[in-house]
Amino acid sequence: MEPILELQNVTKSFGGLRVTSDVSLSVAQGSISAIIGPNGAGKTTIFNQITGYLKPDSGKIFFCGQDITELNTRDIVTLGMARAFQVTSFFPEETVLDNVRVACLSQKNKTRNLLKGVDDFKDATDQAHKILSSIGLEKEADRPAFELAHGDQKLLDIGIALALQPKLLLLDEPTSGMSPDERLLTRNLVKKLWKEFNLTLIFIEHDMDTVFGIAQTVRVLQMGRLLAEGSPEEIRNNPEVITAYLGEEVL
Amino acid sequence: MDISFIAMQFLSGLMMATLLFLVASGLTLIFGVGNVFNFAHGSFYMLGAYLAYQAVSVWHANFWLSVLVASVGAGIFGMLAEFLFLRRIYGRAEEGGFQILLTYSFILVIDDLVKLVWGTEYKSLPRPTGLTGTAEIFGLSIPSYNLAIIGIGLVIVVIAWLVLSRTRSGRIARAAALDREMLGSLGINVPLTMTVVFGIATAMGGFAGALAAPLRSVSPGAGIEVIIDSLIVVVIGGMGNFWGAWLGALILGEVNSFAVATFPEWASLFSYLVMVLTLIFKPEGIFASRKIRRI
Amino acid sequence: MSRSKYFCVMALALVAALVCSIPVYAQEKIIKIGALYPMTGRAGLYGLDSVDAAEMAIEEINSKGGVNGYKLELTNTDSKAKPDYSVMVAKRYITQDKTHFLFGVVSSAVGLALTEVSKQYKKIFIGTDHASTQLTTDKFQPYYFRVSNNTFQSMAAGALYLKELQQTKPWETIAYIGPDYAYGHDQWQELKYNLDRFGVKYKSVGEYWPKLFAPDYTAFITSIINDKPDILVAGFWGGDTVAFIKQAQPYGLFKKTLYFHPDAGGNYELMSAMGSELPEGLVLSARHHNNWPETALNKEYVEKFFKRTGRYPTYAAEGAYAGIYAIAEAVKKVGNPDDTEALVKALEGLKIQLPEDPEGFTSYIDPETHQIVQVQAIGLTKPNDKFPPAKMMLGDWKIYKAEDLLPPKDYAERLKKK
Amino acid sequence: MKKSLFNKDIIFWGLFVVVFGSVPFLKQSDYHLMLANSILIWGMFAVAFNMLFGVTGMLSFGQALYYGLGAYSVGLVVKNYGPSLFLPAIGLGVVLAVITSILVGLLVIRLSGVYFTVLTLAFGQLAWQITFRWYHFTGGDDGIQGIMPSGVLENHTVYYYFTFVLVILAIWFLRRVANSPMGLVLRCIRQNPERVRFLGRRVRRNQLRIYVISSFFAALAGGLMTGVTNSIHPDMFYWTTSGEVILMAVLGGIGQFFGPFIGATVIIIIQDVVGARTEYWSLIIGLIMMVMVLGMPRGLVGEIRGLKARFAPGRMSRG
Repeated sequence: MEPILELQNVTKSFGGLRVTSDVSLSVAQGSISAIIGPNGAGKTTIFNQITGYLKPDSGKIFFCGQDITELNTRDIVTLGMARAFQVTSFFPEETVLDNVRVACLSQKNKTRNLLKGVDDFKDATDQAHKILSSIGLEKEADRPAFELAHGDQKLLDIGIALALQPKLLLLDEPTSGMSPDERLLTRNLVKKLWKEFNLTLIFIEHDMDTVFGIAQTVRVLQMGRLLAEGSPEEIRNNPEVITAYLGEEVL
Repeated sequence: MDISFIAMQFLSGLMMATLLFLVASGLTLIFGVGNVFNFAHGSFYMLGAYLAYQAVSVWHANFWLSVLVASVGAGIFGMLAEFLFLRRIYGRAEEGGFQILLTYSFILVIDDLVKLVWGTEYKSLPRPTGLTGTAEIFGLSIPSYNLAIIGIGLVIVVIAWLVLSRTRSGRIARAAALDREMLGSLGINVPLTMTVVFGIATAMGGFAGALAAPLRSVSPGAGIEVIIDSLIVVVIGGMGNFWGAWLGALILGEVNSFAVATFPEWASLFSYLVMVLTLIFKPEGIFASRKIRRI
Repeated sequence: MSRSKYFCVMALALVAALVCSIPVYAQEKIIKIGALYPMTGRAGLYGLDSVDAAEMAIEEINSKGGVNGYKLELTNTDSKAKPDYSVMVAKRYITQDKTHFLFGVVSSAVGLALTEVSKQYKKIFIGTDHASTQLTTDKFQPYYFRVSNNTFQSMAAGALYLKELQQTKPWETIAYIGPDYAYGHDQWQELKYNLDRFGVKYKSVGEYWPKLFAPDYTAFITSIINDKPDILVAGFWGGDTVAFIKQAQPYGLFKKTLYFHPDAGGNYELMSAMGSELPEGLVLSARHHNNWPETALNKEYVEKFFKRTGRYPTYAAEGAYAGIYAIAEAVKKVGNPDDTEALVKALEGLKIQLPEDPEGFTSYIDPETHQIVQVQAIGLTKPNDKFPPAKMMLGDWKIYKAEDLLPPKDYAERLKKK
Repeated sequence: MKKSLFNKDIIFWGLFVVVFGSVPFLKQSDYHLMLANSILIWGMFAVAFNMLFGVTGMLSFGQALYYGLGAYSVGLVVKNYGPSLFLPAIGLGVVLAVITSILVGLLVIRLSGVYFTVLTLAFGQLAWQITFRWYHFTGGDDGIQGIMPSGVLENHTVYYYFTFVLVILAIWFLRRVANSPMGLVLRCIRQNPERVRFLGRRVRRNQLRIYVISSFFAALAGGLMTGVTNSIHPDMFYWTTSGEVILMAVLGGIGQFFGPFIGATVIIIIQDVVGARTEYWSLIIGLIMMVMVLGMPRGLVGEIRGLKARFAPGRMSRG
């Protein structure tokens, strides 16, 4: 199968510091994979480059066969890529429904409309409700988003990304800051969404239960380099990874 | 245009630049360090001029002592304004907008308070003794007070450079310019730093006002003319950048001075022309300082 | 409600209460005068002086029993020197408060705006201080009267002065510096016009236009010195004059060049702001002087004003003082303040003895242009500490007869064509 | 939720039409008509301004540029070509404002936050200086007087109703914009511009759009105002004019669609009352502003709704 996303020798430095060092990888369509690595390994920086938020110093990025290295965020999103953030990112004063609905409207390219009310877009509203029920926030639809609990805000962030009907969804630490119970729920939810929306899904995660629980492929970053790549089983047994990262936690 | 006239106009421009810089440096300092845009900075300049007038004409103090009184007085008023009012809106959503509104209200209030205290007559000061005459350098006659101001301006630049590059406070100030939150994690008392920096900035405004008082006249509302010019200076130089303010003032002073000599009809438009050209080619100013948040 | 909220509401309520507790009008047989002087900003001093002098005149008249049983009453609203706001207030005066006269204004722009309102509502507008000549020439309308000299009269006197000077102390070159707006430009045009009219030969070597309220004139000064004019004519007003003279003096500008400032230069606020720093020998004039003429009326006026306010008046004050007396005289002639057309007739040609009239002259309002006709005196700065905090006052007076200063008949046409 | 929003709008529109519609019948004098007319025009200006500040989070300190442009278009056309062109001149002003706001917008929208504010202020001052300086064309500091609309509009009551209808249309239009998908995107831009970019929207493009829309109505306000005061002056371009409209918005409540209109009403009435009674108006306005910023950042309307929400069941929300 043709890869949906391909990175070729991507390199990025801040000042003298190499945050991404010659990273090449290829992500298969319909797969679910994880990126792990210690803090400061350059995981989020990779996401930022994939989504056009940062430009790599050298190297190329392909999405669905198209070179997107020089494109800006907006165009990349339009091509079918969406992202949720490590620090939850949403619209605090809007209702939960509107948070998702604005993404639905954007995806349908209806945001230039000046004179019709938001409520007049039935399809967008219906779709937003559908997504809310998929992520379990239907009950909260009319609350302003800032009132939600942290875990629900994380879900909302994912919901906004989903509403863009992406081919590729990037999740940056979907379970960070959650209690163990919430983590379990989220883990199951992510897996469910992956199937339900036919996504290709890449997530960054520190919680190893989540990583090894749902990822088909795991990639390990260390100091900007891609240290290892393989099935959860391979990674768990990779001696390099164990010394570099998993270390004491697993042993 | 002969060479001595060019030298003369250059010195005139330098003189104008120095006073502009003295006012603008305070404005840019508090913006650079504290991320506060103090729209009322000109009002502290005005307050400084009035305080100096009070000290010289009413209390019969020595001029230089009065300059000190004016700077300290304006600084104290500044710290009070920061401590009592501005502090309450830090971190609020749309902080920038509310900052401008709050400092705008300072302008309105200070203008009327000054009127209540000193009336509406124009106030001015005599030049300090010893500096009332004219100095001769290279065959040019320059008022000695003007030379003194140019000299003071240079001293301030050197002191500022030393403070910013060689002292701990300077490093704190520069660190704060990069990240206000980070300071807290370094164990620095951020609210206190903000109050002090605001005090220093407004004291610089008051200092400029006191120094300008023997050359100009003050009346209620004098702050507004000053703030607009300072604004042009910091926009040209790059907001929050100390050297930018210096360069901006220099450019503005000299451009104006030579515009007067060559195109007197249009001289008053040149400041704006320089500003618009800067904005078109370098919207962040010549010294794009700090990380400018571009959405 | 949280405490801070409660505090805020209280503060707002307090302000509201304070504001509403100040009374506006008492009810009686009253001549209502609606004034629009600026009380804030750079021209605030003139507004304050004008209101004080107008109220002084009103008290004088009312204490003698008023006019035909009517008491005078003045309401002033801060015009903020904003024409659009002033138009609103003027309409309130006329349609809501039923004032009989519009009164005042310092800014020419406000004057121009109000004369339109006056024309529209057929209410008399007494102009006391704004300088623009237009109001009595090309923008003339029958309900407008001006009770102080305009810039044309100052400049005509100035041109005559320069003509005489040429005979005693020959001069050739002249330069001009004035604020870069209508007032500054009008003065220069009018001076050149009058110099030509009186057949004065001159060569203009420079024109300089600093911004109004510019803080720094250094570059202008060095440039003027380079031009080496014999005469420097200045068209500033207020604080700008102070700043310019202060900055120019140490450059030695006044040693080589005669400083000549015939419209607003001789105003008292310059002397009071500069004290002993004001150089000697500058040629200045204004529309009223505290030490000229030495008539009993002028002395009494200046002293009364000083007693009342603790400061000596600027010329703006005398304009307002004259305006109130003009109104009182006109109402006395007509018998009531309501018959506007009769009041217009009464004001036309009205003669009033004013503090600024020298012995043997009485100011009068020209029936054709509605411009008051007055003497203009130009003087030199000389040491004189009788009017503290001033240390210098004007002296060595040259007096110019009122009739010589009026614009010729075709002048209004000329302006209109332009 | 939807229903209550609708109700609130109905209350506003009902009051609005009844109060302002009846002014010509209840007025005691021409002055009242003029006051009501200025409230309408400034109210529209403030609501349009708030689409920038309150909705999109862009504090422009230079909307006076467009207000003045609208006014001077009318003033200069009427002065040079006669009052019969009063209405086309308003149209001209609005078109010029759109063109200018696109050009200026492209320059200033490159920056955000305080930088944006300062740049807009700088451009406003530039326009003021040019108007002030270019006296041959603009009349300089003397301004232009005697600008009267022609025909039926010469009648004050007719002109009042003309403005009334235009203001209703303008506010209705802006209300639609606020409730439209674009309005939602604009609110999102204020709260989280980064995320909007990750929704595949162009942030600056949308900011430019609302900047142009807001400037359009600022120019309309300026043009209409000439018919009320009959005179114009460079001060219409001065930063204090921008400051006034900001104050109106903040006083009424920047988080409320109709708040700025209420703010304009209150400010104009305060100015009228305070101005008539004391020369210390700037102190009073300054104190009011200080109190609003420190204690009631949500504005009068926002605070009242906040209080109501506290005592009423259900939750309050912003917007």
